[in-house]
Parts: sequence; C-alpha cells; structure tokens
Amino acid sequence: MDEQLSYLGVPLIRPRVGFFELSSCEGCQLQLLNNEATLLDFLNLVEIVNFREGMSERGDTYDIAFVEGSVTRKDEIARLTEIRKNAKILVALGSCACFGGVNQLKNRFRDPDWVKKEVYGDFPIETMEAHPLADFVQVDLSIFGCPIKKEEVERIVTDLVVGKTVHHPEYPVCMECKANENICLFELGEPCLGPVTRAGCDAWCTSNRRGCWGCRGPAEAANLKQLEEIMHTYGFDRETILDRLECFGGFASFADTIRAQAKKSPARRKKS
Amino acid sequence: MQNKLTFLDVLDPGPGTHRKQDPGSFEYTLPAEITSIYPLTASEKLYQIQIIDPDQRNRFSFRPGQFVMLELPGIGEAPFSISSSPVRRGDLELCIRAVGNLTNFLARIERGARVGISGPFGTSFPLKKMQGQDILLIGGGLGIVPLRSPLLSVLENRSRYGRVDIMYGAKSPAELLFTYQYEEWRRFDINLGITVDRTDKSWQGRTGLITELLQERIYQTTSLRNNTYAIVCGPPVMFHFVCKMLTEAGLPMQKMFVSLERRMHCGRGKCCRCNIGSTYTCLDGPVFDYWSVMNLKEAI
Amino acid sequence: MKLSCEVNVHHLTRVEGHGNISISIKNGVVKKAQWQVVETPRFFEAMLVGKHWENAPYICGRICGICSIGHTLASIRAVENAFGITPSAQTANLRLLLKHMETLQSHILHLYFLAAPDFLGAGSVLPLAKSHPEVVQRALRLKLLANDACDIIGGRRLHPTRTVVGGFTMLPEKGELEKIRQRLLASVPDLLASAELFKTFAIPDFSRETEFVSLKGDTSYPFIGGGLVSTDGVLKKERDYRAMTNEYCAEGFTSKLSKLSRASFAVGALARLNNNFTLLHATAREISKFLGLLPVNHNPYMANVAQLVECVQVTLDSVRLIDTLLGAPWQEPRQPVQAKKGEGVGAVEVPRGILYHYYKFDSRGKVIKADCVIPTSQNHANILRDIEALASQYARTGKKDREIELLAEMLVRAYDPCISCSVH
Amino acid sequence: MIFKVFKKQELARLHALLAVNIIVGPVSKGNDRNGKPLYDFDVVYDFSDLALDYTQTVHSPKRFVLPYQETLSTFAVSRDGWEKHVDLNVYRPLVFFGMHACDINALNKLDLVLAQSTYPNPYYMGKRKNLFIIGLDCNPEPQCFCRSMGTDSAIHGFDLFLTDLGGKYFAEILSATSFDLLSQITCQDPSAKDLARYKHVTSEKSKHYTASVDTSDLTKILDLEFESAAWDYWGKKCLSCGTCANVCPTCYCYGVAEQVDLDLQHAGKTRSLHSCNLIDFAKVAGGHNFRPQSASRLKYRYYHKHRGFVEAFEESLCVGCGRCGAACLADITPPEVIASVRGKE
Ligand SMILES: Cc1cc2nc3c(=O)[nH]c(=O)nc-3n(C[C@H](O)[C@H](O)[C@H](O)COP(=O)(O)OP(=O)(O)OC[C@H]3O[C@@H](n4cnc5c(N)ncnc54)[C@H](O)[C@@H]3O)c2cc1C
Ligand code: SF4
Ligand code: SF4
Ligand code: SF4
Repeated sequence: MDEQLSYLGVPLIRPRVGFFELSSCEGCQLQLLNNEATLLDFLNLVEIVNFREGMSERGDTYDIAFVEGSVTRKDEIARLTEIRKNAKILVALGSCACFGGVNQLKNRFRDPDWVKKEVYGDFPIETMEAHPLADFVQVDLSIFGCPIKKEEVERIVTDLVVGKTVHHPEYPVCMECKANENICLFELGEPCLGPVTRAGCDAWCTSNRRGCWGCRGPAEAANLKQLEEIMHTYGFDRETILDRLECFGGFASFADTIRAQAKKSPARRKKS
Repeated sequence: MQNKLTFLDVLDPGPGTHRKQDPGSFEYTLPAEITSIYPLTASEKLYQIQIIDPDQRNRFSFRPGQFVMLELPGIGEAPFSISSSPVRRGDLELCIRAVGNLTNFLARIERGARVGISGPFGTSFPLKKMQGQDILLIGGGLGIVPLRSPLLSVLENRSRYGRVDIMYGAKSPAELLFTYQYEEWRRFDINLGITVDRTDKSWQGRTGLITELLQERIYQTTSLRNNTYAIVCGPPVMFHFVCKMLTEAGLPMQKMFVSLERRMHCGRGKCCRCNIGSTYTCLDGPVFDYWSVMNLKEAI
Repeated sequence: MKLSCEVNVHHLTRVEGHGNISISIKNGVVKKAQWQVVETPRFFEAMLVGKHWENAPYICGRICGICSIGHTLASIRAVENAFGITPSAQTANLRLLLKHMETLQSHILHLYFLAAPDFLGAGSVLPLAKSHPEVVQRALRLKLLANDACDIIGGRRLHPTRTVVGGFTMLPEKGELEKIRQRLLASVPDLLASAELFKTFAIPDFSRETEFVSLKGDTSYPFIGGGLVSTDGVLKKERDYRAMTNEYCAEGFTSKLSKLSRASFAVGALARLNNNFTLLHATAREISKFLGLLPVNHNPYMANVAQLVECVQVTLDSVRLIDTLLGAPWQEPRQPVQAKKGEGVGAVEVPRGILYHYYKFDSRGKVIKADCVIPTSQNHANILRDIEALASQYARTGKKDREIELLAEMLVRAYDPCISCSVH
Repeated sequence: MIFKVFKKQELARLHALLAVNIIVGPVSKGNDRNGKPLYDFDVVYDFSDLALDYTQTVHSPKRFVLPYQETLSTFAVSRDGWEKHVDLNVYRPLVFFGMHACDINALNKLDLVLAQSTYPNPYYMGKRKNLFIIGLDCNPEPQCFCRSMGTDSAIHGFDLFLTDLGGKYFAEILSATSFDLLSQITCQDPSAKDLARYKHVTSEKSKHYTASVDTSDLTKILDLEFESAAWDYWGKKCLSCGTCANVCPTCYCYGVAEQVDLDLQHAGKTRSLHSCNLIDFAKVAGGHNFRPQSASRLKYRYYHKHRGFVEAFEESLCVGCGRCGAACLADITPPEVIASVRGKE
C-alpha cells in the first residue's frame, strides 16, 4: 500500500479519492463495495480519504471526488460546491448525478406543492426540483448508469491512474446487445430504448430480456425521431415511450417535446 | 475414435511459408528499446528505438514512407512513420506528437523502456523513379516527419537527384521540428524554405502560408511537367490547396505523392478502420499518388 | 469524576444515508439525547402517480441501493395483489431464494464492513484488511457468493433486471444454480467462523423493553407476505398494514415515524427472531443459543447477533429452495398480466424489517396513489428512545465523551439503518 | 465432385458419428411476437435439438470464426519490462451441422480478406481451418436476395452439402473426411430418379425468391450516385446502431482496445467487432471525424460491400441473406436502398 505505484517504469500517483452522496439510493457507491473479487486491488490503486458509507476517517482534499446523487435541496448545493473546491477531478457517479436520475421524475409535476402534500401532508419539508450536478458545478467526468457498472468504474479508475483519457462508447446499446446474440426485444413484442441509449453497460438489461430504460442517457448520435417511429410501428403508445424516456432524466428534453406535441396533436395511428 | 476430427494448428509453420503470409507474425511484435529521447517542441519528441535482438535489427529493412506499429501493453498501439534513414535499419527514429493515450504515455516514459515494434508496413515513396529529377518536398506541421526519411535518403545520394526544394510550414516558430538540422540540410545544396503562420519576437524567418512559398518556386520554372516529382505531407486542408496548385502548374497527378492518415487498429488490412472504400491506408497506402487519392471518395 | 458530556455526530458514518446524533449531559443530567434524520426526501410516492403499473417495481427498486431486491419484490407483490395474480410455486421459490441472497449480502455487509470495525477498534474495514486479513477475506467470500447468486437469479446484484410482475423475464441456468448450491454448502464453515468471531465481541450491556414487530411465519421463518405479529400481542393482516405503521411526521426527521402499542417499536432481524424463534432451522437456533440470543431479547445491540443467526438461516433454507427448484423441470418464467382497477399491499421482510408497498390503480392500470413504509422509518422512534435511555443509563457513570459517542454510534449502527430508504 | 444419397434416418447416425466433437447447429429460440419461429446457431448436444427445417437464424454463424469480442493478447508487466502472450483461442475442431449456402459463401468471402490476403489473420484462420461444415439446402425467405448476389448455392467452402429430396438426402462430398464418414452409414450412388428429383427441388427453390437486387453495373452506379439524395433519406432513418453489421455474416470491421488491469501487473488487448455505421468509426487523432453524418456512414457500408470489395476481389461482400434488413429497426434493407440509389421507386 505504501510503495510507489508505477507502470512500465513511469511513476504513478496514487490518487486521493473521496466518495460523496447527495440525494440517491447510495447504490452506486455500494457497487464499489460489490467488487469483492477485486476490492483489494482497487484499494491498493487509490487512497480512499472519504467514504462515509464505509469508513469513519475523513480527509478534506482529494484528487478525485466521486459524487453520487442529484441535488434536491439547497444545502446540497453548498456541499457540492465545497466538494468541487477540494477536488481536482469531480466525477458524476451514476444517473442521478449525471441526469437527475429517477429523482427528477417529480419535476414533471407542474405544482411542486402538490408533490410535497402528496407525501408529507401539511408537515413542512424543504425540497426543490431535482438537478444533475452539472447544473451547479463543473463536472469533469461522468460515469453513467443506474446502477453504475463496477467493471466500468474499475476500468475508468485504472485509466485515470495510468493517465489514459476516458472515452465512453458513443454508439447505442443495440451494438452490445447484438454482440451478446440477443433476439431483439421488439421482435418479442417488448419496447426498448437500446437504439438511442449510450452503450457501455454491455446491454445489461436486454441480455436479461428486459427492455432498456435508458439509464445511461442518449448515445452520441441518438436518432430519437426514428425511435418514436419504431415505437409506433411496433404498437407502443406514447405513454410507454414516455415512461422510459422520462425515467432517468437523460432524455428529459426529448420527453418534454413529446409531451408538448401530445397536447397539440392526437395520437398518431399505428402502422398495421 | 476415428471420427474425432484432427486439430489443425495454424501457427505450426508448414513448409514454404512466406514471411508476410506467416500467420504467426500477426500479433508478433519485435521487442525494442527506447535508447534516447529528444524533446523537439512542447508536444513532439524524437525517439530513437532500437530493436533489441541484433539479428532482427539487421534484418529489419524499410523504404522511406513506410510506417511501423508501436505498442505499449495496455496503453495502445499506433502507426508511426519512420523518420530515420533506411540505411540505419532496425535503429529507428520516430517523431511522435503527444495527442492521445499512447502518445501521451510515451511522452512520460524514460530512456531504456521496452516497446513492441511491428512492421514495416505500407507503401513507400518511389525514390528510384525520382532519380535524375527535381524534387519538391512539401510538409505542413507534423507532415515533416514522414518527409524526413525520403529527405535523408536523398541527401545521402544527393548526386542522383536534380534540384531539391524543401518547403516546410508550421503554425508558429515554437512548433517547427528538427530546427537543429536545417543548417546541415542546407549544406547539401538544397533550397530550404521555412514559413510560419504566426510569428513571435524571436522569429527572423518568413511568415505566411506554405502555398506562397510554393507559388514562388513555381514562378521560377515554366512547367513542372517533365522533370519534377513532389511529395506532400500534412493536414488534409494543405493537401487540397497544394495539390491543386501543383496540378495547375502542370505537375502530372501520378508524379505527386501524399501520405494519408487514418485511424488504424491493426496495420495489416484487417480491421477496416483505415479503409477508404476498399482501399486500405495500411496496405495500399499510406503513400498514394495524387491520382489515386482523387479517385477515392472522402480520402482527404 | 466527569459527569458532563457533549456528543455531536454530524452525518454518522458507516450507515446508509444521513443522520445525526447529539447527546448533552450536564452534571449527570441528560439535557438532550437526539437522533435526527436529515436526509433529503426524494418523493417516490408522488413520482409514481400517473405512471403505468409496470413502472412501480422498476422505479421503487431505486428507493434503496442495499435492499433494492426487497423493494422490487414488495412492489411486485403489491401490484400482483391488486391485479389478483398469484405467483406460481416456481416464481415464489425463486423470489424467496433471491430475497435470501439479498438478506445474506446485506447482513454480511453490515456485520463485517459497518459493525465489526467498532468491535475491533477500527474506523473502517480498510485497516482490518491488514490487521485481520482472514476476517476480511471471509467477509468478501460470503458477500461474493450472495451477490453472484443475485446476479444469476435476478440478473443483477442491485436493481435487479429479471424480476417483473408475473414472474421473471428469464430463468437461471440450472447448472449455475447447482454451483450456487455447492458454494452455499461450502460457506457453512465461514458462517461458523463468523459466529466464533462475534462470540468474542463485547456486546454492550444495555437493554430497554420495547415492542418487537415482524411478519408472522406459519410454517416457516417469514420473509415474503403474510400478517404481522408483535411481542405486545398484536396480530394484523397484510392489507391492514396501516393499522400497524401509523405513520406520522415529527420535528427533526425528514423521514416519517411509526408507532403501534407504545411510543415506539422495533423491526428487523431481532424482531423477526424474537417472534419466530421456533421456526428457525435447527442449526440456526443452535448458533443463536451459542451466541446467547434467546427470545425475547431486549438488547438492541443483539440485532447484530440476530443478523448473523439469520445468515445461517437463509443459507440453509436456500439450499432447500435450490433442491426444490432443481427437482422439477422449468415452467414458463412469466405469467401474463391483466391490469385492473384496485389496490394492493405487498409486505416483505427486508434485512432491516417489514417493508410495505401499497398502490391503488385506475382501470388502465395507472397509479392513483402509492405508499411505501420503510422498516428504518418504523425504527427511528425506537432508536430515539434507545438513545435517550442509553444517555440516562450512562449519565452518571462518568464515561468519556468519546466512549458515549461510540456507544451511541454503535447503537444506531446495530439497527443497520437505511436512512435514505426511510426518507425516500 | 462425388455425389451420394442416403435415407433420412441415416442423418441421426451421421450425427452420432460426429458427436465426439463439438457440434453446432440451428436450434429453435421460441417465437417472435407474431408467432413466427426464431432460430439461432448454438452448441447442440442432442440430435433432436437440431432444428434442421430452420428458415434463417437471427444471427449469422460468423461468431464461431470471428467472435464479437476476442482477447488478442495478454501482457505480464513487471518492474523491468513486459512480456506478450498470444492465444488464438482455438483448441479443437467444431462441426457445423446444417449451414445454408449463403452462410457458407459468407465464410468464403471472409476467407478472401482474413485468410488469403497479405497478413492472414491467425485468430480467424485457426477457427476457420478447424471447422467441419455440413451444408444444408434451404427455402427462400421473403428477405432473401442471395440469387441476385450469386450466392444461392455453394460450390466450395464446405465438407458435405445435403439437399432434402423428400425421403432421402442428396449429398455433395467435398472432403476426404466427409467421404470417410459417409462410408460409415448406409448410402448409395444417386439413381437417375434421384438426380431428376434433385434438379426438380433446386428449380422449385429458385421460383420462390421474392426479393432481389439489380447488381448490373452496380459499382459504377454507386460511383455515379455518390451524391445521391437517396443516401440522405436513409441516413435520416439510420440509428447508427451497428445492428446490421453485427448480424451480417460478412461484416468484419473491428476495433482494438487495450486495458491495464487493476493490479498494474497485467494488461490485455481485445478485439471487438465494429460497424462503419457507428459514429466514432472514422475518428482519427485530434478528434477529426471523416464521416460525421449518418448518411455518409450508411453509404460507406454500401460502398465497402458493393463497390470497394468488388474492386479488390471481383465479388461483392454481401451474400444476400437479408439479415441486416430484417434486423434493422429502421427498416433499411439492401434491396430498397440499392433500388433507390439507382433511382427506381
Ligand atoms: C500511416 C500513419 C503514420 C503516422 N505517423 C505519425 C508520426 O510519425 N508521428 C505522429 O506523432 N503521429 C503519426 N501518426 C498519427 C498517430 O498514429 C496518432 O497520433 C496515434 O494513433 C495516436 O494514438 P494515441 O493512442 O496517442 O491516441 P488516441 O488515444 O488513440 O487518441 C487520438 C485521438 O483520437 C481521439 N479518440 C481516441 N479514441 C477515441 C474514441 N474511442 N472515441 C472518440 N475519440 C477518440 C482522441 O480524442 C484523440 O484526439 C500516423 C498515423 C498514420 C495512419
Ligand atoms: S433489444 Fe433493444 S438494445 Fe437489443 S437490439 Fe433490440 S432494440 Fe437494440
Ligand atoms: S440496458 Fe439500458 S437501462 Fe439497462 S443498464 Fe444498460 S443503459 Fe441502463
Ligand atoms: S442501417 Fe439499420 S441496423 Fe444498420 S446501423 Fe442503421 S439503423 Fe442500425
């Protein structure tokens, strides 16, 4: 643990790493503990200085801050700003941090007070719209997914340590889905966001015969118009598309467009 | 058990295998060592790389214009033009600009490090055909790197060629490569024209586009048609203007050579990443005559 | 002797979510003893309104990263109850197996990574990797087994992909199940070694009488569905959950709180064990006795021991379940779902206690009303009372601030609270 | 070529004879949403699992010679240097039981680039050379246009080819191994009746093609229509998802990625199949993308298959199996694309 890291004779700095969570299920952090087989190697590669869910010791400066969760209360903006100040690289960990995640589903109600009342009645509770981190601070790197894929985080952390730039796949999930030799869920009569969602999860859901809900947000050249077309062709109504597009926030603006159109025009007839 | 099919080992060297046809050579890299590193500019360094095994080193031969694939485990593998003279064989010089994973890691590496080399790959400049003719070597930016090997070759056999012009342009004086060698090159009776887009205080030379240098050269001759060959290396925009100008000055397209760059993952005509149509930059190129490039869609 | 003490723990570590402890003792008199929950609410119950039934398990699983499987299963059960769907025996067995594996992974995570450092005098598991490598390796082995099993059955160890209303999208390979079975059997020595380890831990001597509530097992130790029972003699049907949870809001808590017969009650491993001790597997019962845990035990720190006993319980019961599953050919993984108007409740014993999901649907199967009652929120009032009792028990003992702080922290950790979950 | 006929029930014996090897063949994968049966190639342990009356598999047999992902080499890295280990990932022969003509021809085309050109790819060759192929005749599906591509029958690239004559199989024998095998089951030389029947079956088959592509002068047309608006039309639809290349039996473009292991003592190099439709396919150093538009990438796939490859090998890199069109969610099919580029429709 104390000896200097190096690779091919090039000395490497063991980054000081902190994990932080805002509004979230803490599942993404948990995924890191879920690396049983490689956890010890992982711990050798980095120096964890802050990980509230796992340890009591705390440190205040870090090379990499992994921030999980979205911002849903004022005090979280302050915490996030503080983390940003202390971190060289700020990583948005998981869909909540990248896009608002499931938390942003409440943003779709026009009346925020209704939302509060629905859950807490008249008890006063502080909250605001759910936001991704990038709405308040500069995010240097995003790790997508709900939950994040531990292999991907390990790869990214190794790349950061050896100094490689992190490239996310730009193509959609279909590419990985097909490489897993899955039969397309559309053929099996189920909707899927694979054609527009950024790959990198190795088609986690579709390989388990579950349609993709777009947790990793849009692929680089996401052809959303065509997706809508496909959904209609295969007989899925607008709400089914919206359920998926709205779920994690990555497609929020496109979902809004569809909602807005829905108000204007009646549902398009499906191709027979 | 006679119905158990027999297993064929393709790496088993059968009789009469040709070197390139030997499948065992596919992923095989020659162990090599970085023997010295010279920083040339802020982002480019010149690496001297020696193939470790003396036998392999001496057998390694290449022609100017060809490239090697250089590999670092887990970091990457990429094509680099050989910029040393072919007489030096497996004692290579590569000039590498730090732009990405492999190249940035190389920039941090120390002398003595091990790398893997495979190749040489690709086509080369037809130096034999160029003998007895005037030669224009036109390079922009990093384009001087693939030009250096044919240049050194020409200098070593200076008497076999006619007039030799080098035109080299860079964005700024700080980005000029091989500055320490200009004097030496000039001594060989060649015209060395250097220009930069942007100047700074220290710069005494000329400012402007490389096309202006070329224009001046063209004015000195009536036509380039009969006695000239050109080699053009640089960014795609430069190809475009320079080649057009040369064509207008009468230089036939098949006497103009360019070196193209594409993303390459194998260097062996398999990965398709460098394809332009079915033309592989790695097999059919990187050196093409301008006529072939004109006929390739989306080549530059 | 120093009879004053100030404890202020802001964002307690090694628990899921954000909670604060503050204790103030002046000259042997407790001035303040507080447990506060400051986690930001995420409003899952509101999010679901207007969404199609299919969203409920998918979205609600995301209430919690640790017990996402439990949430998904409770949610599915609520939807199935609303639509009048009875899962096939195969589905029920697979779900229970999946549930067991989540229980195992969550308990091991808590026991070794969150709780054990306190007993071994460390701030986290990291130094233990050096000082007690075999302990850490054992924990990793057990957790890996549980997680691998969750991958194989649920498609993913966290936020499962295969679990849907009506059954599963896909079934595990039988060969894979067989491998899990063997690994489960092979893990028994690790569990016994864990028992030996916990036997050496000095469990603080503290107890406070309270009401323990859990699901009531009929013939087997309860995990999925059924009525509830309490040590105060309450019995209620699954659908009458509100009569037990009685949620209310209170100052200092962004989570809701619950009460039943008294000011507070406790749920979780200790409650389950106190109420269903006789239904434990014989070996699990033996281990419970070995560790000095017999019903009804009122020492909240013994929840750790109860979790360990449950690890043995679920491991052995999983072997039984796999035997049953492997003993029959695979049936259809999934039955068709017909949405209809109605309401349904799903109760599941997740690692930290009883979890309820409730939905009301319109005729198109859209959610009109959703309600999720989380075990940790049921425990909050009890944690608060325990902290108060702990403070007064130690008020005149002259313990150092740090000692009392540690005892209080360990007390809260013993409940293995899932705070973000309780606020949701 | 040597021809034989044998009774249908002999096929199970042939299977039994080969069963000491790993056998791969078509198996049923349930039905699609319209109740149409689905098939794919998979390892087969039991003769009854072989779905020999299969229509077309969803995925091509390509992965058995060119896996979607493959480790090319691994490295052991130490303080003083590193070593590279290459493993071709092939250890024993594979029997392919029941491959249609298009897929056999697809392998033949892959051979041109991967086995018969400069720098043969040993990962491919190792698998390809250790493949024993039993071909099987088929009935055209609505998406099949193999006849236009001249790949509706296979003349080489297999060991044995079977045609269903009703109660018998008509066998074309191309390798000594398959000759040996057939000598272990009961078979006869074809009678005049068998031959007549064989000719009848093949001519019946050719009547059932519904899809076609006009390939006359296609290389030239493609060159002329480089700027055609048709490309933009299809480009707008294309999802840039790479599904077409993945299901295609001849698409072989790939990418290589290197990864250092978490322990910094190992590293690896993986090849994975790519597709020219993917947005980052033509990116080079400095981030420049030679084909940023979806239309230009889609066009590129057609140019590579129907023009570039023809220039290099005098045949096209498409066998007309129609899988890409069938799998494309945007309904982009080669017959339609080519017709529209030709200005038809
Ligand atoms: C024939 C030939 C000769 C060459 N000769 C030389 C030479 O002599 N000297 C020289 O310096 N260079 C030369 N090059 C260029 C050199 O090969 C590249 O600079 C090199 O490949 C870069 O490798 P890298 O690993 O450092 O960069 P990479 O990490 O591969 O990155 C290169 C660029 O591509 C982008 N990129 C990489 N991967 C992705 C991805 N997955 N998604 C999106 N963007 C991505 C990066 O942002 C970066 O800008 C030559 C190229 C060819 C084809
Ligand atoms: S299942 Fe989804 S990801 Fe897979 S091919 Fe179909 S649309 Fe694409
Ligand atoms: S398939 Fe879609 S929803 Fe599932 S993990 Fe991948 S991106 Fe997320
Ligand atoms: S043509 Fe179809 S299958 Fe191919 S990339 Fe485009 S949308 Fe995907």
